[in-house]
Order: sequence, then structure tokens, then C-alpha cells
Amino acid sequence: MQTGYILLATIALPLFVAMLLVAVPSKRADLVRYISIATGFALFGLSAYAFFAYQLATADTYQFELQWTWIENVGFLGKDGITLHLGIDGIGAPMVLLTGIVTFAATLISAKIDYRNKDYFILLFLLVAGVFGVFTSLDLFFWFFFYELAVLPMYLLIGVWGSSSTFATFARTKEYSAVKLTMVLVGASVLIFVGIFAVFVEAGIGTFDLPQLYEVEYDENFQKVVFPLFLIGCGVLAGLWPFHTWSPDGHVAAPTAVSMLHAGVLMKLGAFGIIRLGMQLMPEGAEFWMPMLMTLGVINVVYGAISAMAQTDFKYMVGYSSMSHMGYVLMGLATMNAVGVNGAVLQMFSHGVMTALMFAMIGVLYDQAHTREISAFGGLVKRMPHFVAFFSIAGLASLGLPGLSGFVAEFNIFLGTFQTYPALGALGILGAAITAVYILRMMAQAFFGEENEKWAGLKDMSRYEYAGGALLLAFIVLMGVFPSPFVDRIAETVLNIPGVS
Amino acid sequence: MTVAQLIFYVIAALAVAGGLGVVLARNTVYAALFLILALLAVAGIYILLASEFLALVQVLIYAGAITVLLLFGLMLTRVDDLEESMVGAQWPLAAVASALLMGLLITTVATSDWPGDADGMITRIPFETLGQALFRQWAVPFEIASLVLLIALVGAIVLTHDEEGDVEETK
Amino acid sequence: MEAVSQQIPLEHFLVLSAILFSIGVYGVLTRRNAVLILMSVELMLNAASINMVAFAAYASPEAFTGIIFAIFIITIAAAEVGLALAIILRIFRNRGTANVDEVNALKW
Amino acid sequence: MNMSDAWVLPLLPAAAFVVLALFGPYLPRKGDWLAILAIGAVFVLTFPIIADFTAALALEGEAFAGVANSIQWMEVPGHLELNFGVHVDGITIVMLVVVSFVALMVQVYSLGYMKGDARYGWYYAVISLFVASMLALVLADNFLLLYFSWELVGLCSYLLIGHYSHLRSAAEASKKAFITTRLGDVGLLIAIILLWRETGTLNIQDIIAAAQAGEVGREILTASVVLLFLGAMGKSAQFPFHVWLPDAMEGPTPVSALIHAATMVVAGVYLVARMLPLFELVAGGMEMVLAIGLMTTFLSATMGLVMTDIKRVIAYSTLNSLGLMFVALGVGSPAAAMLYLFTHAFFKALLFLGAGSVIHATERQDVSGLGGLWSKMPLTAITFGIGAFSMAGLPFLAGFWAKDEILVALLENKIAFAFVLLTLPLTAMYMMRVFVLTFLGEPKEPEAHEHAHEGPLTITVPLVLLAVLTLVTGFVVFDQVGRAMGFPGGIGDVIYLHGPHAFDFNVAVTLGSIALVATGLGAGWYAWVIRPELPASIMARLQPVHALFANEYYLNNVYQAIIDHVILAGARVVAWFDRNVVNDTGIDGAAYSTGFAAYVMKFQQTGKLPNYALAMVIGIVALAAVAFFKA
Repeated sequence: MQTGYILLATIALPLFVAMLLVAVPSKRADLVRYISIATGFALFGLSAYAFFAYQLATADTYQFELQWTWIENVGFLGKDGITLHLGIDGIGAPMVLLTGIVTFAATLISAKIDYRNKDYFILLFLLVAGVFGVFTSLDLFFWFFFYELAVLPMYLLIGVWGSSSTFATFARTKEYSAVKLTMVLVGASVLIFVGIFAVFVEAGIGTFDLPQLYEVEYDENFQKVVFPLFLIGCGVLAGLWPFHTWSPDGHVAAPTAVSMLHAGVLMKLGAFGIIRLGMQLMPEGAEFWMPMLMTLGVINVVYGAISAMAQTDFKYMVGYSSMSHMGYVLMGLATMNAVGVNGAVLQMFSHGVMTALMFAMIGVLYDQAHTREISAFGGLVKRMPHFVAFFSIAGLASLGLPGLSGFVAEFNIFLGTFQTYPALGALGILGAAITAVYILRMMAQAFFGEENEKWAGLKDMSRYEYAGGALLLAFIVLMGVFPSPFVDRIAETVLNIPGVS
Repeated sequence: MTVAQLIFYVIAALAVAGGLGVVLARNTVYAALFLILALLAVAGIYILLASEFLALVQVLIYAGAITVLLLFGLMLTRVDDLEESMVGAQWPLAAVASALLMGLLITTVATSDWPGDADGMITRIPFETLGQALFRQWAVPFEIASLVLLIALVGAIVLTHDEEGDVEETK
Repeated sequence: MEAVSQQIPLEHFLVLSAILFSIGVYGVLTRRNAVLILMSVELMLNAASINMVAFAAYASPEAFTGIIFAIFIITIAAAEVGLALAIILRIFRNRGTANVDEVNALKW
Repeated sequence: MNMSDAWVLPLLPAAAFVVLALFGPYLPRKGDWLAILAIGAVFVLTFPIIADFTAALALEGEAFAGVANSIQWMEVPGHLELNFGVHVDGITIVMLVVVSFVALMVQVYSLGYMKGDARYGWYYAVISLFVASMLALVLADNFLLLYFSWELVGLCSYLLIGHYSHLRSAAEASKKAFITTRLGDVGLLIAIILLWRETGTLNIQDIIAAAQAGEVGREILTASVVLLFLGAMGKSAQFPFHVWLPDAMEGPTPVSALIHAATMVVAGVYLVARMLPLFELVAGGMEMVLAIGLMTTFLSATMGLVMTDIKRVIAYSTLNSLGLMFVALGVGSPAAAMLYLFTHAFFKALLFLGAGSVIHATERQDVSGLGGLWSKMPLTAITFGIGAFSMAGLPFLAGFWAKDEILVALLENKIAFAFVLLTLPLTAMYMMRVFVLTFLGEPKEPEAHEHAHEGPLTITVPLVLLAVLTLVTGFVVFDQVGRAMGFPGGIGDVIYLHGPHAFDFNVAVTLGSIALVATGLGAGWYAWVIRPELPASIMARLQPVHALFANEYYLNNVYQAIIDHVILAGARVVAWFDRNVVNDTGIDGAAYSTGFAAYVMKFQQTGKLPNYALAMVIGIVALAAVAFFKA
């Protein structure tokens, strides 16, 4: 059974729970916890349903559609002016699933939050509602609304529940990181905003409804001018070089679950935006600008990987690694061919689960040891074997080990890239090799070798952390071994994107 | 040139002279007196426009009440009539801007097409009609205006009323 | 209502209004004493009133909205002067001057 | 069990891995029996496949090109279809036998050797995955599965080399192995993708056919072949990627046996042998393989001469052998290479398991702490000796036949031939040396000697089995033996299907090589038995040379310096750049410049009413003027 109410529920449920939590007395921390985890599970269930009930036979249309008129035939708005139009295609479906997975894992991981956990979960659910909204909205107005809704709670989540760090040569306060993250993202969204109105005016049909806007043929020069607005505006959220620094600093300051959502789904919003607003709206603009995106993507990959190699802090390392891997997504999109774009979407999913897992594991360690300095650890495998196993598998996935999700995605991206830009593709593969260097260096240093007596008191993961990690892990392996359910959904839709050869 | 025109030019000259006096006079009290002149001249203009009621109101309220109020203001603020304190440093710029504004306005007036241009016919409005209109058609704005006056009254009292401790600061 | 011929074109009034208005603007911009600024504002208000009344007389005598407007302008002017003087008095008491150049608490 | 059912083979140990990894701790004996059962089943199932293969070969003769069977893995309709499939032909058969048998031996051996290990269950799980990946690698009919399993082989060797995770050295060695091979894999992956780009398929046979039909551009083909070889060099530890292999001795000894004999390092040889038609198409391709092989074999022989760790000596002997295999491939004789691989698997496994037996008994692995073990461990000594002399090339042992085949193949190429001849006595000498220092002479550490004893049956039985095989496998070069073993036309026909390749037996070459080997062995005997003080004095006199060999030509130091001073330093520069230039100057700079602009612009806020009024009037005038002049 397909009904748009499923998608509506993914947005409405977190909003409702956020309101419900307002009514819960803040003294009842456990009640807040249970409600939140139950909600996380419900969202996971809804998103999994949406993913698996997606019909491959009708892949050329949006599914789970729902359209509620909000404003129409007023002023400059014509029919269907602004509608709450929900629906997913084969790209939206895995993204919704990803959000469900990461949200559930994040609520599980957040069970250990003690300080004002009610307020924390309220903000977390607002953010989640925004993310679901972006992945399901087919209306530019609501798309942007949810986009901002997803970004803004980060400010408080990092500013209040984050942590400040002092490093050898510099310091990063959580306030600095929160402000930077919000300012950069909001600044970028101004570009998107301008682009949205440019499209609205140029189309001249008085509607913000995306499927209708897709039908319009835009002037080629218009496309060339407006496409970069979407590309940069959304790209910043995807960690596009050189606007990426909000991301590692944001990770370092953010609490664990926020890092998971940040890297797991928030950065995907950017890449998703490039597809939804950029490539689907203006294929000719995309074709014109894609070489630049390809170049930037490769810079992201190599630069991010090299930077990650020099980091001494777990979160910085994974933060830069995350930027590096988002570079693969950008590369894949820039290929403009079916295989590459397919790989990019796969990588969005893969990166989401594996980076979320890495941040979850860093949280496990940091909450006990209160340091994230890689060299401070050694021989953790003795005390925390499951932790090491989980972290290692996430790391191996990120270096593209076959059998885990990263390989499927990167292989597709490389195949796609080589069709158009062999030299840049080779650089991308080199980036994967560098990834191996820093991941393995980190593992050798922190997990293996002589046990550092100082950390003899560390415990392995708690039940909640174990459950959250296992969920993410399951999908890393599932996609690595059996990618067809993902590829089947993505490929059909990718082939329908105009301009993708 | 008809008599009416002649009267107009005289009154207009008086109004302009009064206005110039207001903005140029070195003595504040003189400036106030020039204001009275200008306002009276404007009342004359109203008569020329066949609006006797308005002219009456102008003389009573403007030339009478408001100017007196302003004179009180001048008195209470004890301004020393030092020359340098009368005119601000930006007067040349202000003059240019004002001149430009005037030029622009006059050009606009001169280049536009106006109704009633040809014959200069105007209509006299009787007091009664005016009163009817004011208290029927415009009753609500009229009440609101009275409310505004009331609020202004209360506001003025509150503002000028000395609270404890205020007096200390005035020295 | 009776028609009268004054043989004065509408432009004359408008030009007078423009001149008075500009003089008022000049006064507002150059005077340093707050009360004198207020006087210049009165000039501007009167210029506007002339405009209104002239249009009422020439353009739409049957509605005479302009005259009504002028009445309201005078009303509001009265209220405005009362309030403005109260404010000036307050400032004068607090800061010992009515010179607007010296009242610059909003300076950077 | 037909050839097309061969896909079952890797799945058995893979299933064992899944069960062991998830439920291992809850199984009796941590599930070691399950792993052995799985690999045993694979070994047994190999025989029906061989039977099916020989039947097909007999039926179709030379035209037989193997059997393939595949399933779809994922598909982008119209653009990309990725399949998992198996392909069985002669090389595969040989590899299957080698892998399954050696793995079985190693697993049985580990029952005794690894007993009491803290992560016993995990060890069996990983070794199962290792075998599964290697089986998949040799069965793969396409590059996707090949790369897939290629990487998993690398992962498993990483996990196994680092098995003693509490040792810093093991952690570093495993890291080094993975990263070094991974660098080669970059080349392999690029090559695969380039070939896919040109031919639109990942199927190995199709790619070879397309290349032979000239459908692949020459530059692309050349690049692919070079990059492909890079992957093989990394995996097979060819110079200059060889540095990881000696360090890999940090792993448990049975793992070393598995890595060296059957799984990890021979994958590179297998890959080059499989893709040899491509190498032949490229100008200089074969020469490249030959040069690298010669370099590796010669350098490793010199290094093996001075190593004092028994496992390291054997590790260098592996490099030596791998080099020889590449030499054979380089002159276009995959049959000789595969024969060497086949025999090498047995005697190298034997050597490592023998060494393991010594280590198990004495808990020492440096020859300075061993010696005189002959009396305590005769069985180990004899079997180890068989392995060592086979490696050295003593006549009628397995290594002898294979090595002579390579020499015969080399006859055309005088320089290569001379080079290989030069290494022969060196190899013989250091094999003699390690044997003498371990088993003969006086015990250097009596304490260790005293406690030494033969291992349990799980250790000795594999030794004996492998020793027997080492004695006999060489005879497959004779057609009759080959047929008796089920290979019609001898193993040469099986391996090389482009035409019958009966093994030649060149008497002159054989006599010459026997003479050289004898010289080497004699020199070794003289130096370490008759005049034991001689090596030390030579070493002292040739100090720089010895240091050069002992430090592995300082390549490790060079690499370390490059890593420390170029790569990591460069990374730190990039990180500094990112923090200080991109972030603090770029992003924060934008924020600061906004602040500065605000600072500058605040001065227009004079706080004076007339100024504001003037600005307003000017604005109004300007706007009005615009409106006026526009109208």
C-alpha cells in the first residue's frame, strides 16, 4: 500500500514528539529517553516501509505522493502556488531510509545524554523533521523551509551540548564552531533562496511545485547563471572545498548524535539538493558547470584525505575523512552519466551509515576517556573488542573494502568518472589509498599494540550503543554484499534525470 | 494681470518672505515672528482658494496657538542667540539639496498638465457642507484625531512632569 | 456651492507650495535649535496644506477631500508641536541644551 | 559436482567465517572444527571438479577454454552490469588444489600450534575467510570478483599478520602490509576500470579476446598492463614493494605458511599468468615482468644470506621464488611459472610449518638462540631439511624440476639466464645456512634446547604429508606422472592451453644447475659447519656490504624517510594550510572583513539629527529625479 501519509508521518511524527516532549516534565529524564527511542524506532520503521514498498515497476513517477494546497491563486501565485507536495523517487527512497536508520541510531546513542535531555531531544527531532522534509518535498518553498529547519537546530545543539577543545596550536570553542556552522550554511542557503526565486520568476507559471517546474524549458543562459547558485549553495552543505571548514570544526564541537546526523544525513541534503534543484531543473546549466564540480570534487577527495592524514584528533580525522568522501559524491554527480550518478547516490547512503557509525564509536570512547587524541590510546582491542570491531569495520568501509558499502559506491563512481575524466578518476582512486593510510594508522595506533595502562578502566559499549552501532553496521554490510535493492531503485530514477547519459 | 492675481503675488511674496525669515533670521524670536507672518500669508492663500473656514482655523490655531506655544518653547529652552549656534555646518550642502528639491518640484509642476488650468474656475464650499462632511462622512477619522490630540496632551504632560531625581541632573 | 473665477492658474499655488516646502527643508537641515527646526517643519506642513487645498479647489471640488485633509493636518500639527516641545523640554532638562548637534547619544 | 558448480567452493569457508564471527564464542572448541570441516569439504569437492575438467579436456582437447557460470550482482540498466561468476580452466584447477590442500594442512597444524591462543576462535574465522577469498580469486571469471576477493585477501592477511594484537610490532607490520599492497591495488583498480572503459565488460576472457582483436587502444592497453602489474607487484611483494613481506613474519607461523605458499603472495603470480596475453600484446610488457622478477630474485637472495631470524630467511626465500616465477612469466612461460608455484606451495608450506614447529618447541626464532635441534626434533629436522633442499634445488626434489623448467625457458635470454644462475648458489647457500644453524652444531641456548620436543600429531602429520608431497610432486613434469595424477598430457597441457607444452629436459642445463647448487650447498656446509668462524670474519671484513644486506638495502629507511619527511610533512602542511589559510583567513576572514566593514561604516552614524535628515533629503531628491527623468 502506498500512501503519502507515510511520508507525512515521517515529518509530522518528530514534530509531534517535539511538542509532546515539551509537555513532559524535565525531571522525568528516563521517560524522555524512552519516548525518544520509541520515536526513533517508529521513524526507522516508517522509512524502511517507504523504502521497501517503493514500486520498481512504476519508477518513472513519484511515489507516496501527497499534495495539500497551502496558498494558491493569490498575488503572483497561480494554481498550485505553494503546496505541501510530498513524494519520493528512487533517489529519495534510500535517503529516507538512511535518515530513518541514522535517526534511530542517534536516539539510541543519545540515551546517555543527561544534561537537559528533554531540550536536546526536542531540538534533535526538529532537525530530523527538517531532514525528512527535504528528502520528501516536491515543492520548492517547503523544500527550502525544511532545509532551514534542518540546519538551525544544529546551532543550539552544538552550542549547548557540544564540547570545546584545546589543541597544541589552536583552540576551538563550541560557540565558535556553532556560529561558524550556522553562518556558513545559512549564508549558502541565501544562494539557494535567490536561485529558487529566479527559477520561479523565469518559469512564470506561478507555482513552486517542482514536477511542474521540471516541465519548463529554461533558457540556456539563464541555466548557466542560476545553476551555480544551487551548486555552491547546496555544495557548501555537502562540504564543497573551499567552504568545508565548518564541517570538521562542527564535528569536533558537536555531541555524538549530532555529529552522526550532521555527517550522516545533513551533508547529504546538499548533494540531494544538487540533484533535485540543480541537475533536474537545469540540465544544460549542469552540463556547463560539471567540469568545475568534478575538479572541486577531486580536490575534496585528495585534499580531505591528506588533511585527515595529519590529524591527531579522532573527530578531526573522521571529519576530514567525511569531507573527502563527500568529494566522491560530488565526483559522481559531476560525471553526468548513469553509472557515476548512481554511484554518487550509493555513496550518499554508504557514507551516511559508515560515518555515523564512526562518530558513534568515537562517542563511546570520548564519553569515557574525555580525550580524542589518537596517540593517547593504545591496545584498546583488549578492553573493548566490540568497539574496535565496529570502528574497524566502519573504517574499512570508508577505505573501500569490497563486501562493505563503500566499495559498491566508489566502484560505480570510479567507473563513471573514468568514462569522462580518466586522470581525475585516477586521483580519486589515489584518494582511496590515502584513506587506507590514515584509517590504518589510526587503528594501529589506538586499537592495537601494547595496552596503555591508563585506559585499563575503559568499558566496552553499552547496550544502547551496541544496538545503535549494530543497526548501522548491518546496513553497511547489507549494501556491501547485496546492493541490488539500492541500485534498482536509484538506477531507474537516475536514468530519468535529464542530461544524464 | 487681474486684481486677484495681484493679490496672490503679494500674499505669496509675503509667505515666501516669512518663510525665508524663519530659516534665516539670526534671532530666534524674530524667526518666530516671521513664522507668524508666513502663516498669516498662507491663511490669505486659503481665502484666495475660497476656503474661508480653513483660513480662520489657520489664523486661530496656527498663527495664534501654535506660534505662542513655540515662543514658550523658545523661552523655556533659554537659547543664547550666538551666531555660530544658529546655523549648522552643513548649510551649503543643505542649500544645494533644497534648491535641487525646489527646482525638481517646480519643473514637475511646470511640465505637468493640471485640471482647471484654463479658466481658473474654483468652487466655494459653504461652511455647512463642510461641517456636514466632517461630522458624517469623516466622523471616524475625526474621532481618531481627537484621540490623537488627547494622547498628545497626556504624553506632553507625562514627558514634562518632573519625577524625583530628575531635577538633580538638570544642572 | 457656487463657482468663482479667480483667474489664477493652479500652477501658481503649486509653485508657491514648492518654494515654501523647500525653504522649510532648508530650515530643518540647517537650524541647530530644535524649536527652530520645529518651526521649519510647520512651514513644510503649511506648504503641503496649500497643495491639498489647491487641488481640492481646482480638481475635485465636489469631494473637497483636500480641505478635510488640511483640517486634519492642522490638528495633527497641533498635537505634534505639543509633543515635540515636551520632548525638547525633556531633552533640555536632561542635557542642558536644545541644540540638536549636541544631542548625539546615538553616535558610534 | 561439475565445473560450473565451482561457486560452491568459496561459499563453504565463507559460511564458516560468518558462523564463526557471529557465534564463534558460543560454539564448542570455539568452532575450529567447523573451519576445518569447511576447508576439508572444499578439498574433497575439488576432486570431482578435476574429474569433470579432465573429462571435458579429453572430449574437447585444445579447444577447451574453460567453463563459466555467473549471476548478476547489480545492474544499471543499459549502462553497467556487474556479475559474480566463476570460470574453471587449467590454471584454476592447479590453484584450487594448491589452495585447498595447503589451507587444510595449515588449519590442522594450527590446532596444535595456536592452542591456548586468546583469540583462537577469531583466528579460525579469519583463516576461513582468507581461504574463501583466495578460492574466489582464482575462480573469478571477471575483474569485479577478482578485485573483490583480491582486497579481501589483503584484509585477511592484515588481520592475521596483526593477530598478536598486543605487540606494537605486529600492529605496525600488518599496517605496512595492507598499505603497501593497497598502493599496488590502486594500479589494479585503475587498470580494471580502464579496460572496462575500453571494452565495456569486466569479464576477463572477453577482455583478453577484445584486446587480442585490437579493440583496445594501444596507450590504454599499455597503461592498463603496467598498472595491472603494479597490483601484482604489491600483492606478490616484488621489488620495490617487497618490504612488507619480511615484516609480515610478525603473524603466527601457520599464517606465514598460508600467505607465502598458497594465498596472498601467489595471487600476483596468478594474476599475471592469467593476464599474460595482455602483457604479450604490449611492447615491453614482458620485459618489465622479467626485469622486476630478476631484480627481486637476486636482491632477496643476497638479503636471505644474512638474516638471522629463521622466519625471515624463509620469507626472503619466498621473495626469491616469487621472483623466479615472474622471471618465467616474463619470458612467456606460464607453464614453468605455474609448475614452480605448484611445487613451491608444498615445500614453502613445509618450511614454514617446520620453522613453526621449532618456534613452538623453543619459543625462539632467531638462529642465534637455536642449534643442535636434530637430536631433539628429528622429524622436524628431516622434513625441514627436505623443504630447504627443495628450495635450494637439490636434484629430484620438487623445487629442482620446477627450477630447471624455468632455466630451460630462459635459454633464449642470456642475461636473464646468467642472472638466475648467479642466484642459484646463493639460494642454496643460505638454505644450507639456516638448516645448519638451526638443527646442527652445538645448542647456543641450552635452556631452550632442553625444553625442545616434537609437537603433537596435529603438527607433525601435516609436516610429514607436505614432505612426502615435496618429494614427489616434481615428477608431474613427466607426462606419465601427470596423466597418472589426472592431467592428460602432463601438467603442461593443463596449464597452458594455447598449445601443448611438453616439459623439456635439457641435460646441459640440468647438469649445470646441479653443479651450481652443489657449489652453493658445499660453500654453505664449509662456512657454517667446517669453519664456523669464517662467516663472522667475512662479515667483519665486508661490513658495509653486510650492513647493506641486513638492512634490506636501506629501502625501509628510505620509505620511512619519505613517509615521515614527505608524505606526513606534506599532510601537515596541507592541514596547516587548511586551518590557517582556508579557515582562519578565508572563512573567518570573511567574517572579520564584515566586522571591519561595519567598523568603517559606523562612522557615518554621527548621531546628529541634521546629518540624517540631509541624507534623507538627498535620497529623496535623487529618487524623485530618477522618477522624473524616467517619466
